[in-house]
Amino acid sequence: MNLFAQHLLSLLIWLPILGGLMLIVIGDDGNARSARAGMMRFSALLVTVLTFVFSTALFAGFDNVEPGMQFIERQSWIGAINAYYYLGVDGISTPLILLTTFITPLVVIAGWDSIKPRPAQYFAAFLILEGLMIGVFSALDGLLFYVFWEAMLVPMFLIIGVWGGERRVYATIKFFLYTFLGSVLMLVAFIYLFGKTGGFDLLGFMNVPLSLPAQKLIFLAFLAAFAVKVPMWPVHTWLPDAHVEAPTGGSVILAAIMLKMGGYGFVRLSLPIVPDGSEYFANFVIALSLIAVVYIGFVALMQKDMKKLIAYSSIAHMGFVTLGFFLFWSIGSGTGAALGISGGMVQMVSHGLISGAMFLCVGVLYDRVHSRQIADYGGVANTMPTFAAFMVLFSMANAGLPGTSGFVGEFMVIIASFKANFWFAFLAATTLILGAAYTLWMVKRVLYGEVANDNVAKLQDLNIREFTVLAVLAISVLLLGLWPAPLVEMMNMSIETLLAQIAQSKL
Amino acid sequence: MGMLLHTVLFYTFATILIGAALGVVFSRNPVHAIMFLVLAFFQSAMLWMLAEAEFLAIVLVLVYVGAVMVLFLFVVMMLDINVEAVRKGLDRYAPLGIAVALLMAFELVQLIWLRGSAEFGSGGFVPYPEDYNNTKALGSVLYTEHVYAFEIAAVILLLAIVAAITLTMRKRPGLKVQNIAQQVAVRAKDRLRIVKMDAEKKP
Amino acid sequence: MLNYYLTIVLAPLAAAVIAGLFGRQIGRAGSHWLTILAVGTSCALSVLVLRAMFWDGAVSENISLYTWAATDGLHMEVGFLVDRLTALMMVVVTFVSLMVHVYTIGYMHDDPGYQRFFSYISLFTFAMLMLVMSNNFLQLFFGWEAVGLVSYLLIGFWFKRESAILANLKAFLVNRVGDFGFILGIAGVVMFTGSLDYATVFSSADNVAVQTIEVLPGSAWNAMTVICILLFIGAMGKSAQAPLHVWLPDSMEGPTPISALIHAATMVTAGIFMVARMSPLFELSETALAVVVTIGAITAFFMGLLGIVQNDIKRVVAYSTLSQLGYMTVALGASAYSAAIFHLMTHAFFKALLFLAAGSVIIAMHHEQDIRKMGGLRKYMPITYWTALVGSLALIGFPGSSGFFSKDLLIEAVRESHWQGQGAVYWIAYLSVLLGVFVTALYSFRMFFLVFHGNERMDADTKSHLHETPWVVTGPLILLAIPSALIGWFTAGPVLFEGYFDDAIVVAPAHDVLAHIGSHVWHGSLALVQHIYVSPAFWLAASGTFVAWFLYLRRPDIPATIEAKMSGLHQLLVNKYYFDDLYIKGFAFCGRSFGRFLWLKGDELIIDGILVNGTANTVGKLAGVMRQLQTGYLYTYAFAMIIGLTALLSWLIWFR
Amino acid sequence: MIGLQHYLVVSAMLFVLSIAGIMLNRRNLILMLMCIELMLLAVNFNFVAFSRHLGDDTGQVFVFFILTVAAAEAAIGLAILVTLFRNRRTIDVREMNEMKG
Repeated sequence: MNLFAQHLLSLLIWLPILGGLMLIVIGDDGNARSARAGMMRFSALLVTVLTFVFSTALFAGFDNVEPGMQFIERQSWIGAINAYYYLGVDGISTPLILLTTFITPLVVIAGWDSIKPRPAQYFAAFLILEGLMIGVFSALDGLLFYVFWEAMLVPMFLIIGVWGGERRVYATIKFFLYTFLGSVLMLVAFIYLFGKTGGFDLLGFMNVPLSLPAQKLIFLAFLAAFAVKVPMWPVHTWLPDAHVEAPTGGSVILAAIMLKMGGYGFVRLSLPIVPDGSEYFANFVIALSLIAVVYIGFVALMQKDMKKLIAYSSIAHMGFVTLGFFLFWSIGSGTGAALGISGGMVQMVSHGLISGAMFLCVGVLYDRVHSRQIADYGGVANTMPTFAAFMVLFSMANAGLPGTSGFVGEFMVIIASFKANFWFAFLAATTLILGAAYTLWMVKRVLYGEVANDNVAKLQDLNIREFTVLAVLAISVLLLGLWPAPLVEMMNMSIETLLAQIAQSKL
Repeated sequence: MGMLLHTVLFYTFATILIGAALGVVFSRNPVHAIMFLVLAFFQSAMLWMLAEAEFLAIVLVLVYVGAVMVLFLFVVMMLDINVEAVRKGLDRYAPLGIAVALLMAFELVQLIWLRGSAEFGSGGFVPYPEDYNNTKALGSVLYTEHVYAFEIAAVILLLAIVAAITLTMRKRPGLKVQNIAQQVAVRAKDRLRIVKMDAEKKP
Repeated sequence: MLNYYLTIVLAPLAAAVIAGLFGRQIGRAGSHWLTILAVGTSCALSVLVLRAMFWDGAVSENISLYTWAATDGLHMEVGFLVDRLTALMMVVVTFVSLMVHVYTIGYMHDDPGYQRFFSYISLFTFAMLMLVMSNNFLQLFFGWEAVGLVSYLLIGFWFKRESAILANLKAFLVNRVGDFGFILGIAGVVMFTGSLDYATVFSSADNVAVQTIEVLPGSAWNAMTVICILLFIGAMGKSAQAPLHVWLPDSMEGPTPISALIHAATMVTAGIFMVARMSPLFELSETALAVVVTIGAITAFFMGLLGIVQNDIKRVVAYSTLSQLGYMTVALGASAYSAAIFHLMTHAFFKALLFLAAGSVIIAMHHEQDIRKMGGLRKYMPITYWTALVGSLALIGFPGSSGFFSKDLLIEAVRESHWQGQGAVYWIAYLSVLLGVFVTALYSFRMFFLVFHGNERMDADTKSHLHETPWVVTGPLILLAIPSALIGWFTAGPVLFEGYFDDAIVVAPAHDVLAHIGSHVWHGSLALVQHIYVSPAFWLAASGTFVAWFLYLRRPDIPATIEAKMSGLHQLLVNKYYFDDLYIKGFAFCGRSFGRFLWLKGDELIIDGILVNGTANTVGKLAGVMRQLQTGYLYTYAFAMIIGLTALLSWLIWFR
Repeated sequence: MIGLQHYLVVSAMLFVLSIAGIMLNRRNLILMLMCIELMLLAVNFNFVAFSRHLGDDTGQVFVFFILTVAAAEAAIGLAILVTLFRNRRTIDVREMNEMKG
């Protein structure tokens, strides 16, 4: 292992953070059109693209058959409480890191000139956010994980609160309080586990025996943190509000990556650390997931605001993730459990791409017309044919059409859930109908028909910048849909390890 | 000094002290209140004197009565306070306040007198030896053991002076003062402007 | 052969991608030449493959292309299974597609979305080929949905029309209801066999049939029955079987070429193909077969009836398609898979022909589709007239036409199946397919007579412009008319009775009605035509044609009288048995109301209003009360401090 | 014999009285300041008394410092009071409930 590989994760975390701090220090002159603001944008793009390039080394150097952690870095951090700066990735976290480094440059490009006030700070927030998110996905120390986890809220809070829409204050406070309340309980659980193990090593947490009542309480604490992030019904109501008020880039990051934190938390913490607690509550979580799929599907149907609609559809799709993760105990022996978890993971990655793309599509329209209401559009395909093509593609992906990435995860999870229980699969599969209904109904009302009003008549088709972003996403959505094998194979070994851990009772 | 005299003096001074304190609290006029306070300080000084803490007694009189109280007096007289408006009526919390104060007094006295005698004994202070010099004794520890604190106290006093001046200083808008630097740095063109114009206005 | 297969599949895809992305650059002619060339290549190679299968006796090939994903012991692969069933489907698909491509040049001549259209139909060809050539359930589902997608795009091709974009949404959603069952069926397959690969699944089918699944608590159902019914729900959606048929008539909002290609010849038959492909599974569940036959019979008869009252030329053909799909389904249910596929093939030719002929009429009539405003077109467009006649005769089963062989033998097979003691369901099915023949003849020739014979009812302006359509339109008509008329003669025997399908279709010996017919009834094509007078179907068809002639040419006043006398029945038919009302005003409305209820009452009121903001408000109010203590006055705090001090002191003195 | 307890009782009475003074004179800042001086005096009493009782002069040194700091406090307090009065024309504590000038 050379020096580069040894510190690759640190590089991925700190490069964007330092870049973001640089942007803040240098600052802009308050004029979004000035050369200085332009330089800020370019440096932000440069940093994110560099991060992405470095992250490909992670992909290239990743060993698919290694069951443990890779790219490990371990330094003493706070000696007194045995907290370490401990990083490492496996097949579960690597795809999510790649997703993060992939989405962020696109977000930077997408916000290129639609952000008017304080562009330098805007891009800085995203850069810092990127570093922190990678930190969450790679931290193997509980305290470090928690620090990244909470620190992440700050840039997001600012992104929504400063560059957001009209009701941004309500939305940010709701977002912050919801997520904060959950994660504080996670900290309590960490502290309890610290008392048991004398350290914050997540891998150590996985091996410590715990009594059933303790496991139940820890599980509930984790659930509070992750269910809010995912978000699961009924703690989902912050998401539509946050999405609606967030600027396009914020929505994209929120939907594409921050929601994945919840899912990641379940596989990284809940399942292996408290397997018996997870078993106890598995049916409860499955029930919530299925409610999310069906209930939220119906709710999404009636949304009048495009962003809200997509936000609700995100909740429904994330329901599949949690459903897949908790099928293990209903399936019992044989194949299926790993399929469910793989499916959930693939669904997370794919949802990251698709929901991001959908929010970007709405952003394209919003930049032009300054409205998110479906009723304000109609017949957009007449004036923006290229855009319409992209939007139909992403909508189809959102509806889970085979050949797009949206299908892969849903397919795996439905197959796995059928094995667990016919009715699980039955309810989960209703997404085929509901997902198509709400997405395509929106497409019908927005894209198709006669030109609805003057605003639509004046629309300009995509410019080269928007085209690039959407095209890159479209290609990745299709690629992942037609050939998900590399992604799936990357995760197989880690999921096997995970299942072995889950299967072992810790009582 | 006889024991009896000592006792008589103590009770006299203490009674006057409490009375003065009552005066401070209940007098309607701030000037009277200050005067009562001065009296209270004097009585305290006397009591300390009885306890053979001569230096502090003197300091109390000099610093407090001589400086602080005079300052109070200045301020009260300087500020034209509407005494009646300020002191009009007692607050609705007054009964509760008095009740709490009485309760507290009762408790304190009980604590000191009834419980305390068991622990402290009821004897008087051990008198100092004949050649004891209170001022000298305090001085020797003040400048050796506590010199650091002493310095800090000095700085605090300095700070208080500076702070008090800064707080109360104000710019008067109408006041005209010289700016010497500006006067020295002046140039001809600042004062004199040469205008080039036709001798006669064109029609 | 792999290179052949890859070319067959990828050529249309490549053409579609190029025409779609670079349509502006390569121009209109460029895009139609490119796509026609690609589909033509596919067609030619498909014919070669079929020849290799049929004459040269090539064995079926099962090739895996690449691993789509592999996890948890489940290998999801993409690959081709090319056997005789596939080869036949490939030829049908690519041939009809080629014809439609050529025809489109004329039909879409003035449309601004010309290149887009070619891209779509080429893409459709790719998707359909992926569907039929698949060797596993995953790829089948991919093709299944991909054809649905292209169908969605093409129905809504004229996206400015409100009716078109409603129809495509409806088509997609109704199909999704079918897919809902289909994906559950696939999940069932994986659950019981642990594989998605056809070969593995079929080889362990016997094992599945003895297992049970507890769908409702306390009732163990046969696993194979559950799986087959679920899969068949998918077929019901795609092949528009009642009650999931509602999308097909509306899909006529799309341009006519795709009505011919997608909504008559190929995509809608995917369900039939799928069930035939799954014959090793369906054979193991008689319950599932009974369900199939019931649904098919209902569709065949009742959808035919609707054709009689339709006045839109394309909708008449659409209902006839529904009815014919019902016939195929009945055949599937009767275990006469070969008969179903055979009918599928002949139907693909003559129904595509009918649609294209209808399209030709529509072009001539300047996009007027109401048959009440036509009439007497025979002399203006002779080629269209004769080809439409061929198509109609094939549809009603005129002796010697392709439809005759397929439909007559199909009906025969259904009759055999009930004679073999398969229960009352098959009796009813037999009756309905038999009566369906009369209905088919009636509506086919009603339309034919109203369009080509009788008074010229169009307005003068249209009339002055009437002329035969250009060769790109009539050419495909003629090319499709040839197989419509003749293909039955020399394919009926091999396909149905001489084991053409070999191992591609598996029929349990007890169910094998075709074998019975083959050994007892079949004496060659000519013999069948010669003994036509013993077939009740023939007489029914003839009487249907006669009634149509009598009612619509001889005495055009009678239909109105009947209409008035039987207004109840007529209303029922005009309103399509109120299925649309049930779905739109019933399900869709309830769904939206339910959604609104959950949103406003569940999310906004209970979760957000009471739980979230309610908590926040409660905290706020409590804080408001507590704030009274924080007066901001120093003395309040001093007072509080002193009270605390006193309390502490009291505790110290009295309670310790 | 006059001893520690006598002094402590005097001190306690002073202290309680000064508290009562703060309570009762809640409207007059200057009287509150005076009461605080009185309170400090009570504290100093304790120091002196204990210093004598224990025979340790450090207590008296402490009183010395307290006097110093109290003087400083009085100076600054009065300065603030003067400024306040200048800006608001009142020294009513009840009207001083804003943190901004």
